[in-house]
Amino acid sequence: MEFKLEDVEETFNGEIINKISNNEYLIKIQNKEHQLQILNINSNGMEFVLDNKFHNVKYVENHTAEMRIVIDGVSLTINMHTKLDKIVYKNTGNTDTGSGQINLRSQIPGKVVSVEVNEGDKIKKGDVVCVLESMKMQVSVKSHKDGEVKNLKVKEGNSVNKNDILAEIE
Amino acid sequence: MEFKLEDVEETFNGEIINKISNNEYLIKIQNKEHQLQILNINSNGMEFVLDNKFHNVKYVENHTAEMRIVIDGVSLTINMHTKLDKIVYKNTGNTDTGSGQINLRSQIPGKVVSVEVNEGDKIKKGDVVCVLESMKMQVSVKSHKDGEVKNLKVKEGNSVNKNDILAEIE
Amino acid sequence: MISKVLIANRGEIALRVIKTCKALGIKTVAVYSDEDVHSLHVKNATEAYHIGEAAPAKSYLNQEKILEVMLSSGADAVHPGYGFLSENDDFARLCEKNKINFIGPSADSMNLCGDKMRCKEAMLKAKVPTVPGSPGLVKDADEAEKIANEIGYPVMLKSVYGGGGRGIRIVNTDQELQDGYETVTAESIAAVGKSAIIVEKFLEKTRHIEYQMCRDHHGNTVHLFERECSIQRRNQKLIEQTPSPVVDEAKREEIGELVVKAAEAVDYTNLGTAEFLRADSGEFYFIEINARLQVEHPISEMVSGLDFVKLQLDIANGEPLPFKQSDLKMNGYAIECRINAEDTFLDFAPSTGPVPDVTIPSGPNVRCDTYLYPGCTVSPFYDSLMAKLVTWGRTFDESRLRMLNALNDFYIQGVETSIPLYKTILNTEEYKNGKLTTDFLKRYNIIERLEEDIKNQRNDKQIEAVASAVMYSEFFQSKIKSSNTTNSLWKSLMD
Amino acid sequence: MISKVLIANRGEIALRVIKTCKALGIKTVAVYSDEDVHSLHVKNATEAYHIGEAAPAKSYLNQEKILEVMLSSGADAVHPGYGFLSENDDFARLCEKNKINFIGPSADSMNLCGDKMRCKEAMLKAKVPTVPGSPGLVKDADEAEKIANEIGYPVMLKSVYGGGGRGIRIVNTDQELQDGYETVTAESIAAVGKSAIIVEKFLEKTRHIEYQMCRDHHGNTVHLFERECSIQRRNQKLIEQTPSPVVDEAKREEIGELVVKAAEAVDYTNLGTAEFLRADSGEFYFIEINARLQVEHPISEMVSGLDFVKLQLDIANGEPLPFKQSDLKMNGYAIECRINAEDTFLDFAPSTGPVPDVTIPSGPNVRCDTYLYPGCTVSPFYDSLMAKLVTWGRTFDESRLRMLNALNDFYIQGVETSIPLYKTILNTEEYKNGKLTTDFLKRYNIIERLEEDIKNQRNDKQIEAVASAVMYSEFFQSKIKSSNTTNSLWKSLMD
Repeated sequence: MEFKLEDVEETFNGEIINKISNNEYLIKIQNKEHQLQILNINSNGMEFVLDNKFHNVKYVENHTAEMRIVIDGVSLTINMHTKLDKIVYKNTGNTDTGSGQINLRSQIPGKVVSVEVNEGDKIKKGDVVCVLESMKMQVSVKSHKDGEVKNLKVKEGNSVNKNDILAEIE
Repeated sequence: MEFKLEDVEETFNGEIINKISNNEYLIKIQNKEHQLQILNINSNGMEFVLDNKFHNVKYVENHTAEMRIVIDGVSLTINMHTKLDKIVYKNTGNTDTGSGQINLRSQIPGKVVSVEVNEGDKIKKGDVVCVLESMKMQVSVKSHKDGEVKNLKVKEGNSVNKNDILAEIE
Repeated sequence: MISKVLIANRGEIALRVIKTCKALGIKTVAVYSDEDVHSLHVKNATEAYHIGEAAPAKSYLNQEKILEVMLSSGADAVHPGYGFLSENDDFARLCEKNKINFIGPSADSMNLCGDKMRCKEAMLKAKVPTVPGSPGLVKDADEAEKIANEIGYPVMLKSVYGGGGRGIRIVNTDQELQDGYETVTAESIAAVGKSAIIVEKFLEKTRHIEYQMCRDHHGNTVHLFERECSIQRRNQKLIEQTPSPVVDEAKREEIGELVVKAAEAVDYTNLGTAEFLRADSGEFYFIEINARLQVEHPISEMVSGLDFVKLQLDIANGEPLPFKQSDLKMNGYAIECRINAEDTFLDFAPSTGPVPDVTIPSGPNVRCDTYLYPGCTVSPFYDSLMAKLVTWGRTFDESRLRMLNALNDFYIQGVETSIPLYKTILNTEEYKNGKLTTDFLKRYNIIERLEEDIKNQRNDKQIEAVASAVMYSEFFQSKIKSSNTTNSLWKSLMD
Repeated sequence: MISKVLIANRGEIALRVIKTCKALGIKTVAVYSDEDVHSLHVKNATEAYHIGEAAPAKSYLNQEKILEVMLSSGADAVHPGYGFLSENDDFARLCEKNKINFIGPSADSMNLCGDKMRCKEAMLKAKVPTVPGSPGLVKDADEAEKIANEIGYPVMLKSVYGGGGRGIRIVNTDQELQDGYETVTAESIAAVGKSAIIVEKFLEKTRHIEYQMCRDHHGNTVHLFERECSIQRRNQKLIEQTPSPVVDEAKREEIGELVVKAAEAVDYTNLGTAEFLRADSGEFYFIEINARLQVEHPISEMVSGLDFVKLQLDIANGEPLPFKQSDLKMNGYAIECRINAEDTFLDFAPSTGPVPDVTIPSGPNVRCDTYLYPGCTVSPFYDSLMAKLVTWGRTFDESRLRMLNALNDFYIQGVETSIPLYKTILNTEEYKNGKLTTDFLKRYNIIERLEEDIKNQRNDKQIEAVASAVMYSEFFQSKIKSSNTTNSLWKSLMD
């Protein structure tokens, strides 16, 4: 199977060569063989010894072709694709960001202290849409693009969660 | 319901008077009312606040009429009996100890270092039956009664667990 | 003699106070909001009382409710911790009126310390140097602008009711001053319901160095050495250490004498902190007194060998200090990292939510004061400090290496933390060489260097990451597929 | 310079060594038996190698296998911990031959220390007083009996290869001596495959007081103060403290000078311990040298501010000691409780098995060195020490109260522990007043008093216990009944 790692250009080839015992495996990564012993495994994470070194991995989030892990305290994203998955993957991915997108989302949880725009207002990228308070700090949420405020989803006093849509800017 | 506590003569009367909210109860013990709030509960234990004091209880072992608990680090045994259970309880209990019993059990886990008796030997209470080694210490297991060694279950080199039967003494 | 202390606080500081009280055989009373019913301070106190809703104004700031619990629980003293009511002189006065021993300074002294203007006046009288600025409150933005032009930009606008990085702005031009004046006013009103602003010269390349003050009811005053708290973000401390790399024995004594004068000038009792700004030229300027136990008190405990909460209780009991200044010697080096729930890359925005798993570092000369436990929740209602990680060493480098090691061992699942940032900072040559300034992060491009470090860490884990993915797909992806096809009986049952 | 240390040990001491190595940037190599694959030392070391079966002889005592791992892993030093191979001079010699830096004394010095007879001779020559007894080995029980009658009963029979309470018996009559001689021989052979016995006067109402020795390769020798380890069971230490209540500054110096002589007499290098018996009359008699890091080293670390593992590494690297005797000052009071997996009421029989849950105490001036974690197992193959709980205080009572508090916070599910015993001991007037003797438990009827304490604790929890039972039967007994009757579909599916 092929893997792509966050921040790394190279594509990695990884596979199991054989199962040595109940919890020991011989695996091959980029043509080099490694011995892997599983100490604990469940769908949340694994403790394992790779070539006599202990590692701890947490599987944080999994989608079909992408997984976020925290390995020995370092978090990174792995794209997994067998050859078949490859094309599918290229055309999906995370489309919910960037200036092509209409939704303005909150990147933090908090309470809405004030709303600075009205529906129908024409605003520019960087204009303050509303102000949130969280942990006693006030944070301005600014528009990610130029456009018109379409669907204003919050008003003063509301609580919002991380990733909640605050407004649509078209 | 009535309860008997280890080391305590008195019998306690305990019951739920009413459920105040989802996790709050009014209970009555020996004619005195107490407020009890459950923070967490499952079959292994409970965290609760009783009259504004936090307590942690682990349910260690449960039989129909007897439970062992560890409450705030103090372990004790409670005998629970509704009036109906009462007679049943009195006639059961832990019958597997005392000199009326034929089984000689190991009170510790360990390795059998030597066996000092043979089947058919007549021995007295306190005679060494075998020697166990555990955590680098040697411990002699002595007969709990006078009698004849009937069924010798261990030999040198065996491993035994706590409560394993070592021999029958009749 | 104090026999039962109500702790009008939550989180790690409530736990910290409980620890010492327990060790001394003093009963403790915890108070908690709806949000905190599962918190450790509820579990560890002798008694715990519910005092209201999650929002601080409805619980931890509700003086009447807290007084009610004090009276009904029979507490004879109150420890305010830091934040919340700790520097509210109305609350201190309410306790005094009800004959509850408030563990801290008197209401009058607290009122004086809290009024930055009158406090500054008292210091000038006592010949403790302060930062150039407005002689008192300014009445509006225009007066502020006039003074700014007299002392020269940059200047700092500061609400006398602010604190902890709120109600404070640095401005460089008349226009920025006018805007900033509004913001500072708004933040101060949001925090405490009132605002009053002073103007001060803003000194560049400064260090924040503070001294622990200690004074009993018999007029005995000592200082318990300095703490350097220059590593900050948005005027909030991140990393503290003692001794400061720029304070030698002579300087310690020189400024220490000013600190004793400062405590006497405001008739301070119990433990408090005198904060100074140290200009790059080496001069120290008094800024303000924090009339409470500080977040960063553990590093001073480590080098002095004193238990500060015990000391607070002893002083509150009217006992005279059991030592003179000459009895006190600094022993070794200590560092504290404030482990915050925040996203460094999102301009330190708060990160909240459940923490399913946590591993708390431990070991020789490692101390971690925290409210975290596996299964706890980081609440958006309170501040972002989850843990204080403190290490001690015979040398500075020993304490620094221990800290790095402890940071590596610290695992907090579910929220973003400042741990990676601290690892980067502690590894910089600038930090190692004690080149500290309050704008350390910006001055040395720390965020960019953190990004680089994270990239390198990821590079070092390539093989391990691929191995993890290989095993995951072996164990779970194949199993999910097979369960989808073969376990149709179960599937239909569960639908 | 040492860059990679193999730790030829397990449990808390392996973790202890790893902590310091990590903080110093030194790589570590763990070794583990079948039984220890899930142990923390495997997880925390840089590398970990399997070395054999659970039985120590097949793994942690297998010198050839450990040497093989040292060579293949590229370790340049070995830390033996305590127990296992730590005082085996053959192993030290094997390391020397293979140019592996053995962190401890030379094989020759270790051999001399381990031979109680030759060691005693060396001490007599150096004018370090020893306990009256046989001038050397006795050849049989009859010779032992002859000497016993010369010096007077009670006498102690001691195998020179024993240690840690094994291979040692106190006898009061000729008959007991004859029986004891057999037992000691058997235990010594069981433990190390050989036996050789000496006879010593047994002194009553004695204290066990030991001194930390420290000597570099340049002949610089200091002592790092004393530890009082009188609270014992079966000649094994339970609670240690420093300073000793009967050692003042003058005595510390007087005996300290003997300790320096003792270290020089056996050409000792690195850290070691000189053990003394203190008679009720106040005289000190040298007993033996422990040629390793002791279990109880943390209390000395706390009052000296030194990291002993770092000190061991520095000495092994050939560095001269960075201090003179006069630079060293004792700071405060420290206590250690050895948390054993044992049943006090079953004559301290081992208690082993899974530990599903554990809460490790923490807080200011509390240190806990342990291999425990929730879900671990206490193995019957190794010794019963699960954790070392250590507290520090500015006064003895501060450290004692902290210890009581920490003992209360320590929860270990699944095995019996010595924690309740220690709570009883620390609360006795005898302990508070420093009336310590090696027969403390018997002399003051501690086990009976523990029983009484437990009864009282149960009495204090009556209402809570009944409340727990009420809620249990509400939640689970009724639910079990209802599930039996209503969930018959599920029941039949699961049968």
